[in-house]
Amino acid sequence: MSILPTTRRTATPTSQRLGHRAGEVIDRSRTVSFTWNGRPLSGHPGDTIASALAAAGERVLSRSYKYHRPRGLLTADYLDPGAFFQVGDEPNVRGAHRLLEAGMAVSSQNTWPSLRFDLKAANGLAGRFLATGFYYKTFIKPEPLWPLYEKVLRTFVHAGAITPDPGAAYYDKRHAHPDVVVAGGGPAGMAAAVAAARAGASVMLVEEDHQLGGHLRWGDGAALARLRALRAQVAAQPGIEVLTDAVVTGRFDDNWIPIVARSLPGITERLVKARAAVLVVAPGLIERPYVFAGNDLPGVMLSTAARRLVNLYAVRPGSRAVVMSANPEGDAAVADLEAAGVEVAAVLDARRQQGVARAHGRGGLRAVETTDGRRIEADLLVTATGWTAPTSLLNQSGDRPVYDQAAARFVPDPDRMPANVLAAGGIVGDGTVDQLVEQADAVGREAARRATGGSAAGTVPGLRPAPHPELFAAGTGGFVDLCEDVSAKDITTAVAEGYDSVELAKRYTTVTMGPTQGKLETVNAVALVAHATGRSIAETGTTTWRPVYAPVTLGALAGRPREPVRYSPMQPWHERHGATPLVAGQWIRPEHYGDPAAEVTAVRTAVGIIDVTPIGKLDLRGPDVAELLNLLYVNKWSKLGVGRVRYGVMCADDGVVLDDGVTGRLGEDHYLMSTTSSGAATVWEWVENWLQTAHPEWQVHVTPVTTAYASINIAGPRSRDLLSRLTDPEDVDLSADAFGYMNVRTGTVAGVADCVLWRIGFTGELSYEIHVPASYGLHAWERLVAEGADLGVRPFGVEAQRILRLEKGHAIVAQDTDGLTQGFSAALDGLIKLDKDDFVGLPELRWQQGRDSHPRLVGLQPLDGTVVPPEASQILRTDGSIAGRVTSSRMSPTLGRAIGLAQIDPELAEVGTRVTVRLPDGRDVAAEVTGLVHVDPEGERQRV
Amino acid sequence: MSGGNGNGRPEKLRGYSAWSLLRRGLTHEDWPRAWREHELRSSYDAVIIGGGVHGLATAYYLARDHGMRNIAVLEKAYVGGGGSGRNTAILRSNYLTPEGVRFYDRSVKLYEHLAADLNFNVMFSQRGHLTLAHNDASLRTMHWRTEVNKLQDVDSEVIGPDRIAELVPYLDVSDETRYPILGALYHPPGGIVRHDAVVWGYARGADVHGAHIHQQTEVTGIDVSGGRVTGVQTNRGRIATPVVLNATAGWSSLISDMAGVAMPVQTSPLQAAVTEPVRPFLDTVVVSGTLHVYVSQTDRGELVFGASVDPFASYSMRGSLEFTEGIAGHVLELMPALHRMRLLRQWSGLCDMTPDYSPIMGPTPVEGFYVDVGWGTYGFKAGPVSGEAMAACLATGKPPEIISSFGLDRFLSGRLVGEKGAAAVGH
Amino acid sequence: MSSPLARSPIPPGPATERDGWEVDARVPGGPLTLSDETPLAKVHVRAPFDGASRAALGVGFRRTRRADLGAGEVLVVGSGPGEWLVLGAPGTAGALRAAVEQRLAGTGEFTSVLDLTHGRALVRLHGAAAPAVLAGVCAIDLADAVTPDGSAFRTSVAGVVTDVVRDDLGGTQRSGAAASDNGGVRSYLLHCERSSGRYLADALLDAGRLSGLAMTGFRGLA
Amino acid sequence: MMLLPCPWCGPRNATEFRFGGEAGRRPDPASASPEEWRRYLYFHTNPAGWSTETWYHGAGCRRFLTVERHTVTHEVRAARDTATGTTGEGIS
Repeated sequence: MSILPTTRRTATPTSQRLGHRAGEVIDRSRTVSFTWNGRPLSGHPGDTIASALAAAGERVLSRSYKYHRPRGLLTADYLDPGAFFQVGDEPNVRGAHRLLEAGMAVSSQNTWPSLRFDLKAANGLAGRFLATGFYYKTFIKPEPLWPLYEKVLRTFVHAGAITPDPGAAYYDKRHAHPDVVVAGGGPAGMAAAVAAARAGASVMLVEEDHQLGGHLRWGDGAALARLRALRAQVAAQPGIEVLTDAVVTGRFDDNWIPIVARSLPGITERLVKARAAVLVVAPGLIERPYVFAGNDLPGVMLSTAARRLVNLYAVRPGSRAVVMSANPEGDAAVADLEAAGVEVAAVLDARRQQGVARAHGRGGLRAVETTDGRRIEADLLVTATGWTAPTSLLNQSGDRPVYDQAAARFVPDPDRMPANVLAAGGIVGDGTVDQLVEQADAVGREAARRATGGSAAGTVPGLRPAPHPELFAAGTGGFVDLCEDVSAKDITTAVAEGYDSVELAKRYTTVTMGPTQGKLETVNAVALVAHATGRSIAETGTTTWRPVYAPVTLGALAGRPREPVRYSPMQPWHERHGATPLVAGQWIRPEHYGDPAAEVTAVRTAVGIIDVTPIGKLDLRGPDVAELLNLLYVNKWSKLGVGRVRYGVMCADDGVVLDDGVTGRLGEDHYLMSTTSSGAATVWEWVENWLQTAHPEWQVHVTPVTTAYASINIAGPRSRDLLSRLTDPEDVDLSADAFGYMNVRTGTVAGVADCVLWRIGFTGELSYEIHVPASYGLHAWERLVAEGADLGVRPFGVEAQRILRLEKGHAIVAQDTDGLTQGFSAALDGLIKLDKDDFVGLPELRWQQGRDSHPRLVGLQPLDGTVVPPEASQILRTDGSIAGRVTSSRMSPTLGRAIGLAQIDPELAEVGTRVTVRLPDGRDVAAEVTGLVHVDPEGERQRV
Repeated sequence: MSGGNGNGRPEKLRGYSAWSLLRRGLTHEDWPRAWREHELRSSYDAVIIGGGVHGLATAYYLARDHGMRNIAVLEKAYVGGGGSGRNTAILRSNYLTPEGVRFYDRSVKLYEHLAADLNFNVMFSQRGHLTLAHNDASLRTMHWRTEVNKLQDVDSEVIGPDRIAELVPYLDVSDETRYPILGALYHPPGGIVRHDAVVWGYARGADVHGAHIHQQTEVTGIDVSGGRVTGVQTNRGRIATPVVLNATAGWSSLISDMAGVAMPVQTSPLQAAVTEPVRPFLDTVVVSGTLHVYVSQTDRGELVFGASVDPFASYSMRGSLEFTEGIAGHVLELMPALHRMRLLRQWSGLCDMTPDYSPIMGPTPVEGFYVDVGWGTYGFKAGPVSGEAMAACLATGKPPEIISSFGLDRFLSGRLVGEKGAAAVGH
Repeated sequence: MSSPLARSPIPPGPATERDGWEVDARVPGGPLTLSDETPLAKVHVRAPFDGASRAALGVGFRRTRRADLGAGEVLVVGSGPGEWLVLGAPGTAGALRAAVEQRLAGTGEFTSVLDLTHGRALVRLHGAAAPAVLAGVCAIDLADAVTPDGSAFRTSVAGVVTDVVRDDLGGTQRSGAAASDNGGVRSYLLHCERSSGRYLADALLDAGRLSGLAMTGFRGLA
Repeated sequence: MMLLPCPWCGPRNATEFRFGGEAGRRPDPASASPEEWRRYLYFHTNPAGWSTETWYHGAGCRRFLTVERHTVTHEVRAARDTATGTTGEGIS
């Protein structure tokens, strides 16, 4: 018998392809070549990988997780735990679902050195000791050996492999807003979709398999006729979008329904995100395996698997079969097998207490032992012992399935389903195809009514589950979970050890935690726990079904990369001039143009220009702006004159520093506020929050204009010279008397009207910050560069600016402060006006000042000026405890020595105090506390 | 006092070993129950609400080290069914503040010997923990944490892209990415543990020392009289007790409300997900705060993902699509080759977030009512040390020094703990 | 001094100058196109959402209308509660702003009128397949029943907060493009902060890659 | 993802909004005791049930909304503009 597996001595398998079948889905006119573990094989278009292998006579398709037992086809569909393959660089491919493609390199997973001779199968011998809880009870001592044990354990991982090369793939996403999503394209799903669409609803019909039809596809002539009729109705009905090879992977709040669609041209996978008014769940039923000794042998399969192989793929699943049947579908399998030329050696009718006790064989089925003690030689054992309703999508909608003992399955509880979710077809109950279609038709009409009519929920006809014997396990052992190699004995052992609820037993044994997600295993596991505890199945209950309904690739979930990024109008210039990019939130900014120290020197000695476009800018208009500023800033704003700018700091109501910036008064009721770059969005929302929720009576309009302006800071002793070349003194008089420090003007710069010019000094030099209507930003920048050539103008980046501001002792919010730094710890003593009636943060700042125990922000200079203590270096007390940290530090090109800022406890904060700084390399250096300002403490340079 | 110190193994906790496994394998003899079922007594010396790692560890140390054996742990569902069974099982001690570092370092030390201590292999895999920095600010925080860690003798260092690529070859460390990897905080003692095993090990240990574990026992009220606790009401009847510990997560403010004690917490779900297994390729735990993601690969080959808590108050554990979309997008930003891996399952646990990203531990204004709550997203890491500290607190009535910064009173006195600086995604 | 040239954040293909702007020189056309309309004048109005100013502008939040407010034909967009965006021909921003201010002056309401021409990027996604492309990056239902021609809404498009205006163009004007039932070809104006403009255009082009979306020249309002 | 019924924009995905926490009242800064102030800052009711909250529709109308939402089911039974009280009626 050539197809009996699978020692190394086995003869080459021979073709098991049958003659033409009425419902076959393969195209015999063409062949598709592929390789199986390096060996060339072929199949037909329409074959799945597994059907092509089965047709080629391959029966052992993989090795199991723990014991490396040989496994073959069990369900012959997406769930089949025996048919997980590596295809090229793709792991865990569902071989009984994935269509065969030319050139596929298919290999079995986790076999060493080969599928047929697997050394790790020796684990099987140790199976008695590898029982449940094994890992928890061993390798405990000696402790130092555990890491070595762990390394060995990891080599046993049963799975495919990925490679570091991403390869080519295209994933995308699409939003959809159908009135009705129908999950499942069997007879009920098709009928529901047609009925809903006829009633005027837009419908998305989603089927996991490659064609619509469900179980009709592998049915008899009458079923096939019905299939053709239903497909024709779907095709003829406008308003239905059909997605095959697609799966509804979950149901989230307010019917937010992700659907993964494959087999679309040019797209690896697409995630359709549907916001549906109504979800109709119509997945049919899943055939449930039977647990008995030897139930995992290749050659043991479900009746639906045998019928799929015979009727869809024209593959003979064996040569001599035993069938255990408890239902009409099992009986139909007998007929199909006989029609396919399989010798049916015995039919065990479970309705008459006949059944399988054990399966025997090594590497494949050889004989079946019946409950009445017979031993029947066979290479195929087909079981039809019951059904599981895949209620996952309903559970995600809030439903809790209830156990129907007479039907031997959990069924949905219609009373717990939300109004926007309905169930149709086999998941609800049983019936003839006519009855299923009739119920689904009514569900479809009701779905449309709820989706488009908006009236209160109407009634939906039910379907009664048919009586079915309770068949879960023969009591002879066997595997309850083939993915995880969990045996029936493992479950009873877990219960005996006290892991006696389904959830605990699941976690202890890992039953249902494998890639089939418990769809095949959960009910059997529940039944085994119930049996072991002496409770009923209804009392035992089922585990929680969590999303996802079917495994989804990370690629499909991610879609195309979409990470927003912002650019200044001068970005093309920066790129052309060799700027090193710095990612700052959404912005890409120049960090420097090659030599930050030289850029600093240019600013101190000549003139530099920096692109500060990302600085947040809010246009504030209205009669109550001053009130708003008084509330949000810790300092006073009522007396700011037109044409003046002022620095301000905002705190939150817990007193923690939130943001800072300057605000200028451009007109009587018109202000321009600046914020930090990173705080732009936060501060805008903060301002709106106070305006809308606390003071809706104030008349203030806030408009974000951050990127309406290109912002350029022109800094250095020659900045006035440079700017004067681009302005007209009749329009903007730059002279010190006319345009003093902390003033603002509007006017024309480089021919661009409506510019805003601030004379401020973050760098400590004479400087102007010009805000140019953004479309002219590049023009203005290029003019500054051209006009300033003889003045030594030099663009500078963020790094030079950091050094310049540090030389001036300007703190950066969120660098020199942190998430708990209150105002008086940010050297704002002179700014905070506790005598104001109110401002955000006032009470906490008053109390902070009263306690007087807070850390202080100070200047710091190492005694050895050549040593720059890196930022985050800790300041230590003599007892080694932490007294503070360096928050900013750099080598100052201007002073030629190291400088810094530090947060430090108050007892060490006095200027002149010597402190110890621990460097990252472990050395300690002495440093002295200084004032904040390291260069030009009097500020003379910026007031010229 | 019975039992012994943290490293001593009590006589009764033997039983699991390769030899006993072999023997029972040959004889087919069943193992004894890991913990027993008991009648609910009408009074206990102390009642611990919450059968997660915190409650069970507290019971274990209370019974073992403080001789309090007439105690009960009440669990409304099954042990480890809350946050203890829903977290991503990452352990580390590379916190920001000295008090945080000291506390979590004690926890890691206890974890290192927990398997031997409990005679239950919790599979602590100290494979190293990488926190990636994608910008200056996070790199600066990594340096800050490193310096504080080193002063507490906790192994941490900031490493550059080349070292990172050696540790995790699948990471894209080029500067072509949207979020370039500038460096990472590397913490070799960090790793992952089998979370359920920790819960079961403590349950078994607490049981051996006499504590009663009552599953399916839900607290419905707390009796307070004259400013002190007198008992708890449950779905199985009233229990008189002078000492109650709220060791719940997700429902901590509701339980405290029963005693009339307000909690500064907001409850939000934390979501996690797991993929199908692939052969091992990721040896370290990888965290990116900027991208709100953390990843590790279990010994079973699955990738376990987590993110930050959902950005609003909720008691829903239904999970969301945007979580898996976000996780997948960010993981592929970091490791583009993973796009073919399939997400298998997602779940949520409830987290009680406090204003300063630090827990609330110790006594409350109601005498005899203690809390060990507000654990945000980092409670599992602290299970052993919290159990040890809360056991001491319950036994003596006073919080031990190691948790003195974490008292409830700090929110009214304005002395918040400084972990907020580093904690956005702190796994 | 040369007169300054205004530039859009979206780099043009072949460039030419028009009304002081550097614009894409290609003749607009094609079945599915993206065009950079940033040079259009953009005037932003704030006023009470339900008062005299609204009456003066003739349209409320979520709707648009074409009108002449005194500075040529414009598209008035109800872009937010108490917010309007008025789009006009390139180079007319100053006049448009003055015209709007004048129109609102008599209302006695607290109003603000800002020229945001240089503060926003504006693109038009045009063609029968435009909704399918937009559905790849936008969660709003684009069906006629929900967002008919003349709708305006603000939402996240490819992660960027964007004002979306459905502004179908007449089917007879451009041959080759399929017309929808009301005679026009689907067309959306998308308007975001200027600094995000390049990203938004790239994201839309990427979303339309499989549909054949191509960049074309400046169209203007007509 | 849950939908929030914005009174201005209609139902929108919750990701368009920022959660602002339970709607609370700011004590008088002149007279509040430290305890009162910190209860306002840090202590909220955190119910498992109906909660009155503030949401900001940052990707839409940019209005602050007062929303009554169930923290277990995520059902919303009321939403209005915090400043104007608009509930959505009368908007065209």
